[in-house]
Formats: sequence, C-alpha cells, structure tokens
Amino acid sequence: MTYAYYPGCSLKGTAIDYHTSALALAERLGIELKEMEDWVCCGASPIHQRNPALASGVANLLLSLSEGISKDVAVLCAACYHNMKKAEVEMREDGKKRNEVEELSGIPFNPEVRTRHFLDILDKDYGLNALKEKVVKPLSELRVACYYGCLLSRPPEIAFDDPEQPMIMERILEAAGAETVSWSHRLECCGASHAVPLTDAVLRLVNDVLASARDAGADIIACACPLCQANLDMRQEGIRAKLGVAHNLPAVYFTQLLGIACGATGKQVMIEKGMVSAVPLLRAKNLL
Amino acid sequence: MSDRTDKIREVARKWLADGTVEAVVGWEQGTYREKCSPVLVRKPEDADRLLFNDRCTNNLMTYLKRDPVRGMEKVGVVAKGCDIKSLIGLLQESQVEREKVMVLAVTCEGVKKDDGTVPIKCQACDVNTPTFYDEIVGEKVASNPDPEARFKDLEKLDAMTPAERNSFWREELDKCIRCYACRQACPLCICSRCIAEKNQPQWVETSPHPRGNFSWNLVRAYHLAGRCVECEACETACPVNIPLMLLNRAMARTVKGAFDYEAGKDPEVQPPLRTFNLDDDNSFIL
Amino acid sequence: MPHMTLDRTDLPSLAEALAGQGRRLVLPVREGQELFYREGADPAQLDLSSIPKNSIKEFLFPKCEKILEYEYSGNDVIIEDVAPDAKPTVIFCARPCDAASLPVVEPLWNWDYKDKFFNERREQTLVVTYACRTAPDEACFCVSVGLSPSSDQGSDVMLYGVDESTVAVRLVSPKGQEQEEVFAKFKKGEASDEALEGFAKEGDESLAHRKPLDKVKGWLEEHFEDPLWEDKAFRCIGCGTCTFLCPTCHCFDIQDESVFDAGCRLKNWDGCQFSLFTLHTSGHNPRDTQPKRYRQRIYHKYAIYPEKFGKTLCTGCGRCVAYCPVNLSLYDVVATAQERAEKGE
Amino acid sequence: MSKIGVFVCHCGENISRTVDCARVAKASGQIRGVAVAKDYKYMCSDPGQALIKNAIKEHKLDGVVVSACSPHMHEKTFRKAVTEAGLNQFLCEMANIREHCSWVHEKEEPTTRKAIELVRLMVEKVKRNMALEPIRVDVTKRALVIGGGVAGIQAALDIADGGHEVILVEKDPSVGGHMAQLSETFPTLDCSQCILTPKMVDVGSHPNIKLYTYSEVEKIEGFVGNFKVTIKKKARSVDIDKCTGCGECQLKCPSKKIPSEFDRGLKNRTAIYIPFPQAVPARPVIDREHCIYFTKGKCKACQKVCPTEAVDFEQTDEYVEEEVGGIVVATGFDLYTTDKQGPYPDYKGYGEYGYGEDPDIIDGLQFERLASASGPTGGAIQRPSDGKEPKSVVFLQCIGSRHPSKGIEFCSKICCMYTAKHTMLYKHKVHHGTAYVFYMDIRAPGKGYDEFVRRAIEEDGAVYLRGRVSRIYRSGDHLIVKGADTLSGAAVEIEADMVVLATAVMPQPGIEGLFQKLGISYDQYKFASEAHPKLRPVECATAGIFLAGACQGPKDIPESVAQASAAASKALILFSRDQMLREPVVAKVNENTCIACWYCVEICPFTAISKKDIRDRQGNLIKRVAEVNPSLCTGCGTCAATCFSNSIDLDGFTDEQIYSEINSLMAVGQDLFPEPEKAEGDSPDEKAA
Amino acid sequence: MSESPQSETQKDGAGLPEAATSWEPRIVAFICNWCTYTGADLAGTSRMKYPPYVRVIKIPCTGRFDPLFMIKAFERGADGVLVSGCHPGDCHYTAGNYNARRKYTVFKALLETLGMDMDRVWFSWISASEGGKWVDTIRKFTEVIQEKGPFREYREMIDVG
Repeated sequence: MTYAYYPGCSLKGTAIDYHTSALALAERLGIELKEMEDWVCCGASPIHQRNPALASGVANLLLSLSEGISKDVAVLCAACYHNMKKAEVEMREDGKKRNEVEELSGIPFNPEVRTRHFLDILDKDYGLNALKEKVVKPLSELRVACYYGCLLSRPPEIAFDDPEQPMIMERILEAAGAETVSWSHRLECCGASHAVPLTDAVLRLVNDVLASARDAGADIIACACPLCQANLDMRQEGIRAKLGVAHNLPAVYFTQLLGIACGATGKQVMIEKGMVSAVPLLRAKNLL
Repeated sequence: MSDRTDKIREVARKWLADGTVEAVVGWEQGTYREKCSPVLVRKPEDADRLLFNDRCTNNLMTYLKRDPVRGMEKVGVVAKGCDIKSLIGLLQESQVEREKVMVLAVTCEGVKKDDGTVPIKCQACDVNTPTFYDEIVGEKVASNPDPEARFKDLEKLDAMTPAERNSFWREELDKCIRCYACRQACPLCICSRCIAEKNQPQWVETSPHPRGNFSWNLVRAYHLAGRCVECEACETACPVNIPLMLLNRAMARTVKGAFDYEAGKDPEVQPPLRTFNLDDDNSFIL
Repeated sequence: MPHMTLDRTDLPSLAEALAGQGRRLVLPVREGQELFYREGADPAQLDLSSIPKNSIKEFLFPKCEKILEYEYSGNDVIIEDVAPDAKPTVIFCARPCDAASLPVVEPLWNWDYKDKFFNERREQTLVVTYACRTAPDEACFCVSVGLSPSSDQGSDVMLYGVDESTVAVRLVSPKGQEQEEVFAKFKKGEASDEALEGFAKEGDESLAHRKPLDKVKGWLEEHFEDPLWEDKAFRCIGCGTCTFLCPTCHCFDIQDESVFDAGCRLKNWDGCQFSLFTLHTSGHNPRDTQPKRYRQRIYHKYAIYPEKFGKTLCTGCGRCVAYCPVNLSLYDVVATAQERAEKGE
Repeated sequence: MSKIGVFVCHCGENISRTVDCARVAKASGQIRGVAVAKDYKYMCSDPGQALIKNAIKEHKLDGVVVSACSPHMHEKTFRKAVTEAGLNQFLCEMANIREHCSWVHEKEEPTTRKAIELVRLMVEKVKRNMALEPIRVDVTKRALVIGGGVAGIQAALDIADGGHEVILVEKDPSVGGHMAQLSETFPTLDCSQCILTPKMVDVGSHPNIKLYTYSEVEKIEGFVGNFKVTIKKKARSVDIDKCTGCGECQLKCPSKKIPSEFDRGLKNRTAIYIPFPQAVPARPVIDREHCIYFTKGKCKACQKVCPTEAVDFEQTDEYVEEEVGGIVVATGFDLYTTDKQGPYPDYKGYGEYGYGEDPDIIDGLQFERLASASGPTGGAIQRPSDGKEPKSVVFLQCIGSRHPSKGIEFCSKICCMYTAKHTMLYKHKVHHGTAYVFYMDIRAPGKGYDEFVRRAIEEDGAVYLRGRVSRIYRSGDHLIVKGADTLSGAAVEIEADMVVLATAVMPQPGIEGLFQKLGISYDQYKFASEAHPKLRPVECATAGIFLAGACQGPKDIPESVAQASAAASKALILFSRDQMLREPVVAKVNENTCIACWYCVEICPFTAISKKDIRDRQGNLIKRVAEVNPSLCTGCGTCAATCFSNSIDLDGFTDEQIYSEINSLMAVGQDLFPEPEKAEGDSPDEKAA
Repeated sequence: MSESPQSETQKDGAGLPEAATSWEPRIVAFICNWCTYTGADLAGTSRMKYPPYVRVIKIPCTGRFDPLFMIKAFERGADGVLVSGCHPGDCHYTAGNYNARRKYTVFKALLETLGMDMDRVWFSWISASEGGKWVDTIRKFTEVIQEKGPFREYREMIDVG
C-alpha cells in the first residue's frame, strides 16, 4: 500500500507531531506514505477567497505531483484536504471549470487521481479488522472525544462520511480499544481562522467545545486538523486566565493515539509536544 | 492443440456413450487448404472426427438454431470463448434452452483467417479461457486484449467527412448481391422469416439495386445493434467482400458509449433495445 | 498454323485497343487479397496471378435487371417492354472455366423461350481467354468435367502465356478472327502449335489427382435417399455463396416493385440453397431442409441438366469449394459419389 | 378495387379561404380507388353528414375520408355518421386540412397541393383499413381494496354503497391506519377518532364488505375485469369468531413491556393485544415474536383465562383466493425515520439531531399520541423523559423533505399544516409555554389552511423562525437547539424541553414488492405512479387498478378521501356494465413468424403480452409465441416497432397502412432531380396569383 | 341551411397539381397522436404560420416508430424526416418515447456511420401545448432543407430499377 503523501505546510511546522506520528503509525501498519516532491502550500485558507480559479490551479498542480507514486494522494490536514478535494470534484464534474483550471495551471487534470484523507484510507482501504490486528496496546479505559471541526466533513460533495454525523474517527479509535463519547460540539468551529483578529471570540468558541467534551466525560480530545489541535491545546491557558475555567483537557492527534496503540513510544509520536500534556493521563492508563 | 483435440474427443465420446447428449457439434478437418469444417457427430466411435486447431474459425452456435440440432433433446457443442458469447445472446433471447445444451468449452490462443492473418476478434479477445461452460478442455490461456484493436478500423471511417463516408459505403454496398450469406452465417440472425423476405409490406426491397442494398444492409446492422457479439462470421461469409464488421463495430461502439452495454457478456442482463433508462442521452432531440 | 505472339507488357494496351471500339471492358484486377472481374477497371491493373472470386456470369446475366415497366391509368395498366441494355463488351483475360460456362448455359436461355436479354449480350460479347498453364488453385477440378486448364470452350480468342514475357494468341471463333487486325498491331513474333502443346499436358498433370466424374449421374439417379446428404450437408448454412459465385448457376427471381401508381418488373439472381426458393404460398415447402436443398444443387448440376441438355452444369472452377464459409466441398461430394459408383455401392 | 368516398369540408371559410376545396375534391376524385369526391361548406352539419351517408349508400362505399378539421375535433362525429349509414366506424378517417393546413399556411399553390396530398395519404390508408369491432371484456363486479386507512375505508364504503362487493385487505390487526393515531385534525381541530371511528365500524359491518385484517396480498393474476387475488391471512392465534373482545387475555399476559406500535413507542403493550380500544375488529392478536409461549414454549396464560376458548396457538397462515374486477391501492405512508435504524436504509438519517438517543426528541406522530385524549398521557402534554410539562417546545419542519443531500427532494405537503396544529394543541394545553417553529417556507394552500397557520402565529403566539437547525444537544435539563433565523440573519440558540421533528412522508417500506405484483409503476421514492399526472390522476397505467391516498404521494385527509371516492367512482364505472368496451387499436401477433425472443413481453408497459405455448393434439409443445391480451393492450405500438422479425402489427396503424401512407407521398412522374427554385419575389402570394 | 348538399361546387379548368413544377422541399413528419399532433393542432387554432411542405403521418406513439419508416420515406423522395413525440415523462403510454429514444440513438449512429446527411434527420419532443415549438421546428427544418436542396445522394439510389 503506497500513497502519494502531501503533508502541507503546517505539518512541517507547528504540527510536526501530526506528521511524525502519522508516519510512525503508517510504518507500523505497513502503509507507505511517500512524500511527493516539490510540493507547495495548498493556499488554504485565503486563496479561494481571493481567486477561486487559482486555488483549483494549485490543487491541480499538487494532484499532478502524485504521478509515478500512486493515484491516491494521502492528506492529513483538514484544510488541505478540503481545498484539494473540492477542486478535484469540481474539475471532474464541471468541464468548463476544468478547462479553465487546466489553462491556468498549464497542467492537464487527471480524473483518476483522488485526494484521500488518512482517516478514509484507514477506514476503507486498510480496514478496521486489519487495524485491530496491529493493536498491541489497546486504548482501553481512555474516554476520547473525537473532534472533527468544521472543515473535515463539509460540504457534502467532498465528505467521506455522513457530513452532519460523521462517525469515522469513532470507528477507528474504537477499533484501537478506546471508548468514545457522544458529545454535541464535535462539528463546531473552533474559530482557528480568527485566532489572531478576534482572540476573545475564539476563546469562547474553544471553551464551548472543551466544556462540551468535558461534560460528556471525555479524558482527551482527538483531532484530525492541525489548526483545531493547535487552537484547542494552546487556548486553554487563555481560557483559564480570561474566563476563569481550567479545563486541563489534552487535545492530541488521532494518529498519536493510534500510534501508541500500535506500539509506538511516546517519543516516536511526539506526545510530549502538547501544551496541555497528555503524558500524565496516558501514564495513568498504562499507555506510556 | 493436439492435446485439446484428444480431450475434446474424450469428452464427446463419453457424452455420446453415456447418453448425456444426442449428438455433438464440433469441427473436423476440411479438404481445402487448412480449413476446418463443422461436423455433427452422433456416435461415440465418430468422436475421433473432431479436432481443434487455429483454423477452427466457424462459430458453431449458428447450428443450435437450425435443424436437426434445434429439435434435439440435448446436444453438445464445442465452443471457443468467442462462440460462447453468441450462446449468451441466444440465451438472452430465449432461442436456446440452457439445459438442452452441453457446452464443451475449449481454451484458445486465437484463430487464423483463411489468408493466415489474425482476426480482430482475436486481437481484442478477452475470453481466451471461457468462463461459461459445462466442461472445459485445454490449459488456461491468459487474455491479453489489445484495447485498440476492436475499434481501430473505425478510425478511418471517423476521419472521413459524411459525404466521403457515404460514397465509401455506396461503393461497398453496391457490390451486394443479396445472397444473405451474412444473415445465414450469423448465429444471432434468429428470425424464421427475415424482414427482407416479408413483402406485405415490402420494407426492404429484395432486388440487389443500390436502394435495396442500402436498406438491407442498414436493417441488418440495426437489428444486430446491441446483439452482435463480433464473431465476424458475416464478413467471412460475404462472397463480395463487403466490410460488414465496420458497421457492426460502429454499432457496438455506440451501444457501449450510450448504454454501457457489451453483447455476449451476461445472459441475465437485458439487451439494450429491450429496455431503457430514464436518463438516457436526450441531447440530440430538440 | 503459326500463332502470333505479343509482349506480355502489351496486354493492357491490347485490352484498351479491344475496348476502344466502343466496347465496355471487363478484366480481372486485385481487390485486397482476391481478384475480381471488374467493369471499367484500369487495364494497367490487370492481374493474372490467380482465378478471380466472381465469375463472368454477371456481365451476361446481371444480378438485377429491369424487364418491363407498368403504370396505372384510370382502371387500366399500361405495360411497356424494356429493351436489354446490352452493350458491346470485351471480357479480357477470362479464365477457361468461365468462358466454358457460356456454351453450358446457352441451351437454357434458348430452350422453350429465347431470352433476349442473355442472347443479345452474348451476341455482343467478345471473350478473350487467358489459358491456365497449370491449375491456378487447389480447388480447381475442370478436368473432372471434361475440360482442361487451357480449354477453349466458349472463348473467341485464347491467350497463352508461353513464358514470362511472351503471350501467344489463338483466334478461336469467327468473332475472334474478326479482331485479327487489332491483335496484329501488337504482334512481336510467332509461335507454333507445338509451343502451345505443353499447356494441355502440364494442365492435365497438375490436376492428375482429380477424378473423372463420369459415373456420378448414374449413381445419383439411384441414391436420392442416402445418408451422405445428411452427413455432408449438415454444415451447410444455406448462404448461397456457391450459387452466386458459380459461373453456371442461373436461377433468378421475378420481383415487381411499385411505387404508388407505377412500377417495374425486375429479374434478380436467386439460388436453390434458400428455403424461400421453393416455398409455396400455401406454406408447404417441398425442399424444407438444407440437405434437401443441397442435394438439389448436386442433382441439377450432375443429373437433371445433363439429362435435359446433355451438358454437365459445372465447369470445375472450384469457387464453391474455395469460398464455402463452412468448407463444404462440392468436389468431395461428387467424388464420393463417383467412388461409391466405382465400388458399386 | 376500393370504393372510397372523399368529402372535403370548407368549414365555412376556415378552409376555403386558403385552400381551393373544389380542386381538392376534383383531384381526390382522380385517385385510384376513389368512387366519389365532393366538397361542401359544413361537412359536420346535418346536411353535410347526410351527404356522406347518402354517398355511402349510393356508391356502396367501403371507406370514407373526411377532409376537414383535426380528428381530435370531429373524428367521433363522422365515425358515428358512417356507422349510421351501415359502414364500420373504423373505415372512416379524417384528413386534417384545417389545423394542419388552411390555418397555418398562406393562400398559395403549395397549400392546396398539400391539402390534396394529405387527402391522398388518408385515401391510401383507408384502403387498407379493416372493419374493427370494439373489444369486449367480461367484468367481475367485485373490488379489492388494499389498505385499511382512511383512503381504503372511504373507497371500500363508496364501492360497497354502490352495490358491489368489496374485499378490504389490511396488513395490521385493525383498520384505521394513521388517521386513527391522530389527535385533532387541521384546519377544524375536530377529533380525528370521532370522525373516523364511525367509518371503521361501517366497514366492519357493511354487508358488501369482506374484511381481511392482519392479511396481505400474496399474488395477483389476470387483468382488468378479471383479477384473481391470493390473500395471505396471517396467523392471528385468536379465533375471531369465538372471541368476544372482552380483553381478559390482555390483562393476564405477563409480557407487558413491548413498545406499542399504535402509540409510537410512547406506551407499552402486551404480547396478546388489541392495538387500540376502538379497533375494528376489536379482537386481539398474538405477537408471536414477543409471546412467551412462542419464544420459550411455556405460559399460555391467555388461553387459560379466555372464557370462550378463542386462543389458538396452532393457527397457521391461511391463503384464500378472491376474484375481483378492479383494484384500489391505498397502502398509505409511513414516516421517514430520523435515526439510521429505520426502515429506509437507503436514506441518510438525522443523527446530528439525536432522535432515538434523547427521549425528548420525538416525531410528529408521537406528538399526536401525546396530544390525543386516548394517548399514553390522556392528552396531557408531557415530555417523555420525565413526564414534566415542557415549557418550551421546538418544532422543526422539513426533516427529510426538500433536502436533496439527505436523498429526498419532494415536499411532504402536510407538515406545515400539522405543525401549526401542534403549536395550537400545545398552546391550548400549556398556556404559558412557548412554541417555536423552524420552517423553510410555509405551504398552506387549501381551504381555510392559511388562515389556520395565521391563527397559530397571531392568536396562539407560535414563534416562527425561518431557517434550519444545525444541531440539537442536551445541556442539563434542557435541549439546546442551535439554528439560524435567516430573516433576521442571526444565529439562534433555544433552550427547549422537547423537540418535535416533522419528518418526511414516505411510502410504506418495501411497498414496491406489492407494486411489482400488481404490475404498476412507481417513482424513485417508491410512490405509485398514476397513468397521467393531470388527466388520469387516480388510475394506474395498468388498466383496472386505481390509486387512493398517500401511496401515490404525500396527501392530507381531505385529499385522500377525495381521491378515494374518485378511485371508487372509477371502479364503479368499470362495474357499470357487464362487459367493457375498449378501442380495438391493439397489437396482434403473427404466430407463424414469431420467434419467441420476448422483446415485446419485456418492453410492453402494460404487461399485455404473455408467452403462449402452441401444442399439437397430443399436447406436445410445438413452439412458443407471444400473445397479446386485447383487454390490457392500449395500442401504443412499441412492441410492433421493437419486433425485429416484424411479427407484431398494430390494428389501426398497421405496417401496411403506414407503408401506403409513405408511398402516397411519392408523386407519379415526379422529377427526382429538379433544380431548387431560386426565390424571385418576396411575396409568396405572387406565385399563387 | 339553404344550400342543398347535392349542389356541390365543381369548378372546371383548374389544373391538378400532382407534382410541383419546380423543386419544393419534401418533409415527412412522423408524429405521435397525443402530444405533437395535438401541438400541431394548437398551432392551427392559434393561426400561427409555417411553410406548407411538411406531410404529417400520424402514429399513436413514438414507440410505434420503426426506423424502417424513415428509410422508406427517403426511398420515396423525402428530403427530410422529422420524428416527434411527447417529452420524456409525458408519454401517454408511459414509456413509448423512452423506448423510441433508444432506437433513435442506435439508428442515428448507424446513419452517421453510413455517411447520411444528418441535417435531414430531426428528432424532437413537442408537447400538446407547444404549438409554437412545432412552428419553429418546421420553419427551421424547412429553411435547412431549402438551403441544402433535393436529397440527391438518396435520390440517386431511387433512380435505379
């Protein structure tokens, strides 16, 4: 199983733990994530506001880089996925749009190439049964709130699960032995785009998400988006200071939890990187 | 090849001896050049007349709809993968009852035409090892169809202007002598009374003049659209060398494109002109 | 008597010269893998490498011919005769078996009714035959019906390719002799009768394996019901290729084609291999199975026609053997009859 | 030689203004086979018709062409006229030289020529017309009504009152359907059961109605006027003749925790149960899936307590055959489920709303039960989780409906009205409560409907918010409903005690199986299809089968009842004669040349073609051929055009007729290679002049 | 009614126009009884105008249309053939037009392969309410045929025999 891997810029920077843990997990599962050469930033999130055609052009360029590796481009970042998948679907279905983009990017669109989120790959290609077999350290007794955020499953045209009620992350983490909680704010926006200009609003949004997860009895939040994770993790200090609520609820990547379940060490999945450390919790559950 | 010949004889002998079938239709050695010839074997001791080689070009399914085979309780028929496509067509159209036919399939690397060349159907063959049969002989032969082969000849037609195509066909069809060898050879021309032989009213004029020839060849191709399995028997039989397969393949390409259908694949599927989809192409209708 | 010789390379010019007298020109040319006699073909394309797939029949007895026209006028029908559209014709480099078919079918067209369509064409056709030195195809069996690869039956002029560059001319009929001047223009030398003798010998030798079929008629008369017919004719698919390519088969069908208030009567080729050929209006069909129809063809050629006209309705051209799509060889069938007759079976 | 009469009408000046009618008549007279040709001012007038009738007698005509207006206008008139003169009506045809000629062309030479050609075309057709007789089909004057909801009840009662026997088949243990579950009905707010129950009783006791409850249609054979129906009576385990309906068995049944279907799970029932007190028949049935005796082999408490020994554990499914002439399909609807466990696995649910997880999120029918005086709460509005009176209720419309991404595009039609009703019922019982409604559009086009919605808003103070809800989640004692009010542009968050979802109206799950047995078509959602959306809205394309109620599409009660009566009247029309007469434009098979490829059988939309065995006297099969049932054939001719052996022809439009029509267009002596005329003048009138 | 039915008007001397003296387009239209025929009636009752060169042959449904009809029409000298019926979903017989559409698709491709002039073969859906569409269609078709002239390629074939 080889996929053309597009990390995107966050995963080489702030979300290096996502990148590292995903590779560690993939290696243990026998999935090859082969990084495409010469990739560039996908342009999320300002580009499609400024120039939608250019956004699609960049996506087309990125998709074309998969040639010689695989027809499936594996993506981890929700924003990258959103941007590329949307362009891909549009080009496949709208001949006019496709011509426009091809002209702009000077690259022919290959309708066989598909953007795939890593969750989707684990669920459909790898399979939950195969995954279960690789679990050496079940995440038992860990109560996980799976957080999708607003981008990962929307709009319906690009969704790989029910856009309003996705359960894919739950399925996967349950396969790894975790207990998942049913909670209300799993698809709410964390406000990441407004993190800088409207920090106060963002604090409130994040607080709602965290409170909802805590109320549902979660020990930890699993994310699949670098912006969400960063926001949920590092805003907790601000929330304590400004709103007087101390959540102390670790927010990590699903790949980190799965990596540990499949036998990776905490270091290998960079679990210590979080500001609200998950280490004590995981130690307590005998997972580290 | 000789190995397959032996096995065909063995199975045929067994079927005839134990009463599985009344007779077996197969090929025997012909007498002109290397040609083979269809034969009906009724007795176990005659099974040794049967053989298989790369000159076994005849599509024996055409005999299933003819006397005396038609009236038999059960008959064996030796068949290449391409011939079985015709059988599937006959089954779809209820012309043959499956339980009355024992298919003795034979794997095939491809046959040769009388002039020694390889027919297009063999270049494009995806059934070198048949999958629909009662018994099969021969080592498995992998199919390696040339995806271009099937419709390659159509390119020259496509490249012509309509007027050029029209004069091309006028010239070809003017040769027609209305012997109906194409129809007789075709395993799927199943009508007991062909439309060309009905004269009240006479939709298709029987005289071999340009107008009669045009409408006959048009109707033949139309009635085989979505049904023709491209066995090439018509073109082979044509005594005046009309390139009938160009028409048949043009129809096959249309049916594939418009209805995503290929004849001779699945006996359970509806032939395209026996059904419809609500969202069939409507773009050409005002 | 010596015969004039020509350069083989002059054959196209000769053809043109013969046609130049207002004749339509028919000659064999190559189309794909096979040769065909074609009207109006370029003489430069003349191809003598093998025996053409079609016979010369269609130039005397076309596949479709209008024989009368009619029109309604009030309650009456006005019938108008149509004159044959016969044109002076030269068939250049016919094969001996094709030329020989003409005297075979002539009595048929002049039996109780004299067919002006055939006769006028025959009258106006000059047959220039190119002799076969040896049998040009495996299917040939002219020797079996009393002909030979260099037979001059039915020919007006015989051409003999005596060597690679030279063609000898023999003017056979008065019609041929009338053309002497035209041939003389191309004369390059002379050849003796002896020079042509090799043809008969080599021709017969090349077909030494073919049996005479002299006992077939007698055998047929005794074996109308015989398992042979079922066994051989099982494979026959009734395509009619044999009859349509045959130089001697001559059956036709009469069709009236009318449009609204007027129409015409057409004479079209037909064949005894078709079930419709003998189908009665009542629905009864005396020859209701393919073996019966196949048997009929053999009987007509080897028993009925000889009985009636004293000639075998076959020139052994072998087209029915070579082009039968199911390889049902007429020769095999009649040879089997001959063999069985010889054995007294 | 034919003797055709051609009668050219001037239609006052309507035709003669642009067509030279006299010339048309004269030219027609010269067509071979035309015995007489006349023109006249008004052919459809009495003298005009008399002219035709006299000519038929005088010239012994064997065919008539009336060259006048469209056959859609006067074909019946002239066919009647020729019948009166002793000619078969199908030997009369019309050449349309008014709508298709004089009215649409200028007065010029080609116009008259066209008229002549149109006549000639029809003359050639009529020469080949056959005398046809209308097809007569015997009619069994009994009806089958499938479904015992209000539509089925109404159709059954109407037909029965019309004097014909009715077989009413209901799959549930009682008739009544969804209407029996409703509390009050819009827009009058009268009690649903009060108006329905008398009809249920009537159905149970009507001498002309044979009621099969807890039964299903197993098989249907035959065709219009002559259906044979096999009905499966499911084992009820109770002999309803012996049973008195006393209810003792229900009291003693130890298996008491089964969610009641009738109360939509808001109340429990026993394993032996009468679905609701007003049930017809008021006889219990044993639910074998939950019965302790049937699951564990021991108990029989009901049998022991039954005073009439009516409980019969040995009962098995029984099959009965009934012969009927017409069928009314009234299988009704069910609600789209909002969780994924429901009966419509093809559709995505509304997991994000939490239906099925949170007990205080309910659907419209559950609310009906809560509001019903006979319901689990006796009509008090109490939320299911703890029985508290909800202080605020949020109603969501269009749950499923008009939501393409959930797979349904249609409008369920009744939700706007019943939601308004719900808010009223709620407000009338909980005076201080607040009812919120999230809607997309308000659709209230009916008598008194819009006024009703206005009343809910203006008098009862329901808060209508135009927008959709993104999420509902529990926060302590409340449900938080997050949505958008698109009129104010604000995001809204409402603390609710209960949420009611107006879910889409869907056909009964799996109903397509029945439709296939009936041979009727259905749409992508499995709603039954009518023969024509405007002109034949209650008939199926298959003759003798009629539709009533929501099986055809979402409908409210008045519509369902109206359609049921319409379907009943269609059945009564069918039963009004001993024999039906049908247009003899039907297909016929040439058995000599039919090759039994069954293209026609597959392609016929009316299942009018079947496979027939031809046998010799010893009964040996000689061949199989297609056979057209003239009672079912509607004469579209698709089979004739599809048959490649040309073995099917269509009376009235035979190959011979069409061939002759085409032939007539080739004028004799016409120059086949004329030069196109170059236009010289601009005015076409010049040419005519 | 004063005029007696027997006093039929008979003008003498009018030449009988069996055939046009110069070429006129010959358009044959096979149209279904329920939609297009009624649509053409509507064009009449609305007094819309179109050129008089179309000859209508009524069939019950486009499902009845056999491609042989079209070929015969060309054999009889048609310069253009139109086939028209109910829009998809409107068929009086529910499915005739869907079946017809498949036949059109296949037959059209066959004619194209044979190099027929496809400007002379038109298909349309015209409903009973689309009198205007009928008029537009016939007008445009007539214009095209007038532009192209007689269908010589086909007429050459007719001339034999």
